[in-house]
Amino acid sequence: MKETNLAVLTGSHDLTGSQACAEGGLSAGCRFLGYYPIFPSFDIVERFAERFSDVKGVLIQMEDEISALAAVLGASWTGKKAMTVTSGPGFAQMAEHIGLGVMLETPCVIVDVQRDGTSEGSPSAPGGGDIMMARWGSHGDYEVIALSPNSPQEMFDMTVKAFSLSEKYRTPVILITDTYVSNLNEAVHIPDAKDIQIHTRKYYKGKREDYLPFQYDAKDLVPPMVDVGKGYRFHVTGLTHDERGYPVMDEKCQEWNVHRLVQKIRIFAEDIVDFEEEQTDDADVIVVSYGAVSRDVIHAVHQVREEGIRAGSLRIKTIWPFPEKKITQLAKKATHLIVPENNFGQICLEVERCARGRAETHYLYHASSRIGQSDDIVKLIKKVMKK
Amino acid sequence: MEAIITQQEAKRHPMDNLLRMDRMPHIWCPGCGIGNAVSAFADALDKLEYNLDKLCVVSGIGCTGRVAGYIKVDSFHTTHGRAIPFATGIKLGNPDIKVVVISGDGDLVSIGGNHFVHAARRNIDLTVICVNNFIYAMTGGQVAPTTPTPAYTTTSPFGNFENPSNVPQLAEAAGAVYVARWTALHMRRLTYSIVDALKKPGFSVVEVISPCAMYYSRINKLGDGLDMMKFYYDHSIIKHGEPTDHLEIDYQKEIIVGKFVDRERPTYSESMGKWFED
Amino acid sequence: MKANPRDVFTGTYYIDGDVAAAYGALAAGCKFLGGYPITPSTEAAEAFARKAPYVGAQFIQMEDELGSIASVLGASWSGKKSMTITSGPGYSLMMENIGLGAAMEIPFVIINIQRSGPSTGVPTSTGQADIMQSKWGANGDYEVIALAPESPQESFDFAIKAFNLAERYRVPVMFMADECVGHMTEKVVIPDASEIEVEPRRFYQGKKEEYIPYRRDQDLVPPIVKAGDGYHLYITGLTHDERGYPLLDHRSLPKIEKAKVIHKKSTNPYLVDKIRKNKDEIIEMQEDHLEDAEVVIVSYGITSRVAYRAFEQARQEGIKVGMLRLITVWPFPDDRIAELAKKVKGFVVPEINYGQIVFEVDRCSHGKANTILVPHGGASVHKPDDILGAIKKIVKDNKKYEQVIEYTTTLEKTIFKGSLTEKIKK
Amino acid sequence: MTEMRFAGFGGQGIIRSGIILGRAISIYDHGFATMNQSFGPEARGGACSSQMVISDTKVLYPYVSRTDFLIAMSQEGYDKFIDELKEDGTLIIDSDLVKPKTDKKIFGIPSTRIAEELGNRIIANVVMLGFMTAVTKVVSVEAMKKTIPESVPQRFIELNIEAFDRGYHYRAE
Amino acid sequence: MDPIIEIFKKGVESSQCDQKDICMVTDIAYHPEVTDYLGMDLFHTSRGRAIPFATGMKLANPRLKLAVFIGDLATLGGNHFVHAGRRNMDIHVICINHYHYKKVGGEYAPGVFPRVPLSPYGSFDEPLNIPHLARSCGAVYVARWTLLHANQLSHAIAESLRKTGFSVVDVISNEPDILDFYFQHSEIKNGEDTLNVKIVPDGKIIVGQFVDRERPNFIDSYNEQMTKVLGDKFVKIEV
Amino acid sequence: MRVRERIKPFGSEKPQPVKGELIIIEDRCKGCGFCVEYCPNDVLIVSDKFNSKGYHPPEVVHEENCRYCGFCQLVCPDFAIFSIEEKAVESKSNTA
Repeated sequence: MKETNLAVLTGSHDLTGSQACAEGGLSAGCRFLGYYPIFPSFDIVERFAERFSDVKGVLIQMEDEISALAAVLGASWTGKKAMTVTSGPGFAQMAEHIGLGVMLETPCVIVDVQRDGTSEGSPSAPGGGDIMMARWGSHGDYEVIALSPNSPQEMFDMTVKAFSLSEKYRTPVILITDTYVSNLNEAVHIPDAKDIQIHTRKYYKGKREDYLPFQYDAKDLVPPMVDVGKGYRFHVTGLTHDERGYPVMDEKCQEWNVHRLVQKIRIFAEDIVDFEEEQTDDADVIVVSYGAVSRDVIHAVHQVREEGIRAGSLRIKTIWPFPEKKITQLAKKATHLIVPENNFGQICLEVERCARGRAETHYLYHASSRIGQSDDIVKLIKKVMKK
Repeated sequence: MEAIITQQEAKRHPMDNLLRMDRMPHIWCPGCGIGNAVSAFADALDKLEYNLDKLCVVSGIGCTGRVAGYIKVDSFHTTHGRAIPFATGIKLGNPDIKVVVISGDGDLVSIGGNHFVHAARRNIDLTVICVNNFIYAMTGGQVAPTTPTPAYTTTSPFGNFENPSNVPQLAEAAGAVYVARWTALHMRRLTYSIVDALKKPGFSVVEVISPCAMYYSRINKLGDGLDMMKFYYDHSIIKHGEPTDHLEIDYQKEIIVGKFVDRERPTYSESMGKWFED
Repeated sequence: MKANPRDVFTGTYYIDGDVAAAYGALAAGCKFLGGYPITPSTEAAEAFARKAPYVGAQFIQMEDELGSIASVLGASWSGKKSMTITSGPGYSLMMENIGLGAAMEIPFVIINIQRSGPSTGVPTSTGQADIMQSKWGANGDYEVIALAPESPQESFDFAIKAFNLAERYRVPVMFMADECVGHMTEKVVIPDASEIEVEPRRFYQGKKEEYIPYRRDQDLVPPIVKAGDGYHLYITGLTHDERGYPLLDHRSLPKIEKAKVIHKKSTNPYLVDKIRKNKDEIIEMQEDHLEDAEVVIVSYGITSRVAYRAFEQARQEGIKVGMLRLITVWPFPDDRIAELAKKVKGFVVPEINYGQIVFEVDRCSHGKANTILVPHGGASVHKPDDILGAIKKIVKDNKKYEQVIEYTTTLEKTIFKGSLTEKIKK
Repeated sequence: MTEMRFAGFGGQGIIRSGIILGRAISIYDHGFATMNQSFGPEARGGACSSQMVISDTKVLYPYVSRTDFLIAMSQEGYDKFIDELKEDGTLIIDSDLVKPKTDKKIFGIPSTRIAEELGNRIIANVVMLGFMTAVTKVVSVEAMKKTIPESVPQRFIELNIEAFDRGYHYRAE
Repeated sequence: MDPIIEIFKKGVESSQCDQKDICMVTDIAYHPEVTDYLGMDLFHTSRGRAIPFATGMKLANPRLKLAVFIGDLATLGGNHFVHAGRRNMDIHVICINHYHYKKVGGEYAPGVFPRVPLSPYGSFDEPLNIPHLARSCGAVYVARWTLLHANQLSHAIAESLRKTGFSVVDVISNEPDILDFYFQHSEIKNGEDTLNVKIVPDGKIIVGQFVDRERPNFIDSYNEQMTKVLGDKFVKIEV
Repeated sequence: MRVRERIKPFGSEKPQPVKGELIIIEDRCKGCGFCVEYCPNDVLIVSDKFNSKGYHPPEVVHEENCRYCGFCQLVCPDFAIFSIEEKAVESKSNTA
């Protein structure tokens, strides 16, 4: 129990988003960080490095991002909560192992501090181009959970939540943030250790001989887990497998396995999704946003409200699974949906789909960061309302 | 015939508690040497009397990658080339566990070459058994970094012209503490080498030269697995302590086997522990 | 420009889709293949390796997929048409460098013979689940062109088309075949070189001193030069301006100002605009009986051949069904779908995945028509009866759906004893 | 339209058989034949099958649903695909390796044994192809004889032709 | 201008290679002006992939001479290094080792000195012996110099550019204030066995030219093998 | 107990040659012939019969020559053959 007290720095602190993320990880019980340094994610690692000896955690700089995530998956099977931090190009390298994480149903957290642009882009500028990659980045069909914080406090809360979700659904959870939020310095309140809700993975409790690694629970489709080295002598594989974890190469097993992997998120999507609404009840135009941009949106909405335009804001906190029902519902009320993004249109496509033609979707894209540019949003709101 | 069956019931295969007999017969082709490597590994475990609950086997992709599925311990079949980093995670996550990586030459040296080098550099406490059959067999016989010149493969249809890798040399250069090489015929010596490697703290590498009767020997017209074994019998020379740069394998020439490196270096965990104490 | 007769192996063959794709690439003038073996794409690389020395092409088997894609990018800058061949897991590894290729605007082709996923999945059998990944797989924004062949003959034809598009628009072109097409063996006719139209590389024609690497022509595509010809190129994967210089000089500026500079100078918008604005020229599809159709089957790749049987049966039963086959999956024919949505009852989208293109169809239909997904996990293809069942469901249900409906296939019924979703929700 | 399936295990040349037959039909008999294959990860010994749709016009749907002919060279292949065979379909088996339990039309040949007699068990599939040509008549003998030399290594041509003949004339013996 | 670029320019000049044929491939962002300064093309690729990028360029246009500048070689691109060496691909690697990642704050990188002042724990990882790895994997030319040995370094670069094979120049470089440290702690030992040139915390930095040998390179062995097997039918890749 | 670990016979009763009995799991056999080739006492030959996969499994012809060296078990890549000490079987079957 001592360990927990050291891990959770209860109280109010002035932290950057990166530091808050590291504290969130520690509070959630993360004891393994495998990483490869990439700008701008190293602030998180630095904080971990300072704090890891307090909690006897393991910090390892691997040779590349591929191995960083592979090591994290390995560590997670030993029972440790594990995470990795990276940025765009590194995240692209992790693609293959996100698939492995999904297939082996390994809980882990990946923090992606987005940077601007394609490929190497502009390392120090905040960007938002990895949203769709988080969902579709690996080959094959799978579902992930992705969270998008917009402040250091949320960096803390959502890191804790990311661990809980990943342990609960046994899947990799991605925390998509950007340079803006991770560099932002704000007050962060860390609650008492006992007030932090931590979900720990469901452990197998039955007889050792009867253990089957992928025999799932009929209630939530999630199989209970065991740690390595506890004498279960199980086998797991990235190949399509049956409930024993043995590879079986046929259509039926593929359906049994992958359909469940997809559905274990989709069915519970409504429980997972989280969003924040502001003044949407009477709104004619609703700005749908996520992450750092949402801070400007609130600004813009307040501004146009003062001018008598009935605008509202929907801030998406869990990007994946996408809050489809909520958007459909809002589209019935509002006439216009505006989606400002730090990219060339990713989430706006989802919004357009969920609007089902009931509200017109406008997107506002930008070659670089649009943070601090609420004027554009105001302009667009006024423009669409004039029509 | 009937007598044999009753005896089978009376006594099970001696490796029954080490291998997943429910998955036999395995997928390897007739005359393939991977089974021999598994056999030697199982025998080594038997000799060491390890607590099998505390043992973990990690494999990558490829024919040899399937080994993890047949050994009845906690076993992981991961992605191509990434067995070593996955194993690194397990080892650092729980240092009590003995982690063994069994994979093929393509998996460990080609795509996983970087991880191989860096795990050796860090001296992570892993035992690596690299089954080298000179070819990518699972995908149908493509040229591997270990394919000798001028062997024919499906992607070197006019003869391989690339210089082959020398696994023991790479392991030594990168910092492995124990390096040995045997063929699939040297079963007893191989077993003892695996025993030594398992006992040794640090990054130990045992290379097993194994026949691929389906692709390598067929396309090069070298006969079946048995012919390859006979070739090993005639052409392997045991030279312990041979400098590793002499260990290149030429096409159908002698194969030097033996134990080449056995040295002491602090493992990653030891250095880390020491660093924290300082 | 016509193809070089030396590169074209004219004749009638009985070969599989993998080999046909390799022959197609050679016919298109591909001179460099950096590959790494992965089931089920190896046959293509092997076929290329067998023919390469005869046509002055180079095959190299790199140490991993990261290396092979990087070598392809380099070879393309040396002035050779280049490609790589891979499948799911290898494709995932290539992601970062596909982004680099897109950012540097390098013409190259990736042949992806899709298999069942995720992770290692079922290597020897089919899947169509990399379709979204081909568009969204790398970080940042970029656009690609993706083609989906349905037969070995098309494998050959589309490989040529893929190179032509890549050279025309300086983009990565994804040749998204699936294992079924890759391993299906059929008659393939390779025509005479004089009948094959090949797009030459858009080399810069002007004065050397005036060359600016990313100055665009009318169609937003910049001409290209070869490395080592004395242009003093500076080519980077960092966000760059027209000259190719990275926009890092503005480091000292405050964030917002910096963003404004990047916004003004960066060439990133062109990465998407050059495809989005030219999409009418790029998009190709095959339409069948759409004039009177009430229900439209939208399919691509092998699924379209499977769907054809359902189409035939439905027509026999008097249901007015039409077929829309996507030849270029990306860019997606938004407008055509939107147009169809106004007049049909619904779309049936069979895919060998759990829903990827179906969401695009649903998006483009703007709630005007219903959309049913006929999912399939992979390792095999749909049963035509399932597709027929979905068609009938649309005809029968006379109401608007609030979202994409997932059709419960017979396979799902047998394995989960009913619909998995409904079972859990109860 | 004729649908047929070869089933056996890896190493028996099941897929190679399909390619030879398809090639003979589509290049020398000017028909249309689509061959699809399915195989496990094992190069040898794993379940393996190739399916063939033969038609006079272009094949649209490339899979078999009910086979007219099932050529089974292993018990596993027989067990897996026997239900797929049409009521009046024909079953062709390697009589040493498959023990059928069905009342459908059966033709058996000990192809592996014949191949071993000829000196190489690898050509069991060619023996089977010869036998199949005689039984099914989906392809002309001339076309097959033109195709086989193109599909096997130079030094094995004569052996393969001999194997084909042994299979083709087996019924007469 | 970056001192290493100056030294490189000198090396290129003294190597008497045609400047136009040389291409720089890096995974480090250099200032764009270096292209005009050096009079050659520069490709800034993604992290760690400079060597395979150069491999592709070389194979598609064998006329080019590829000078590959890598910073964090020993990590991301280690595998490409090993395999390019094995193939003896005709590229010239200039491996610039800093004490820590220049761009990424205080993180330590293998292949460099342990006990990095900025890293919170320093490095208990043992650094990679790059010259030894290069020799083991088959490089034909291996030398190591610090930035202080500017003349030797430019000479080594010239030598390496003249070789037709995988050549490696290991450059130990850091901020100028530490040059004095190099002066005190380096020792020139030409021809030293690469096994002994590992950088250890309290030992000397051994510099010098360690390997200079001949091995057939990839393109030559390819041409040779194909000509042997195919004879007249073989078509060489066109420049 | 392994052969080499046995108590040295000096001074004790006359050493009895150890005898083994071979057990072949025929359906696992893939006919590679390693056991037949490398049996030091030529106990095995390749049989004529087919197993279910169409391979010829080995057959014991000189059972009396088996010395329980265990090499056939070690060299078999398919875990299809193993030997037991004859005595052990008897005692086991007695107790069972």
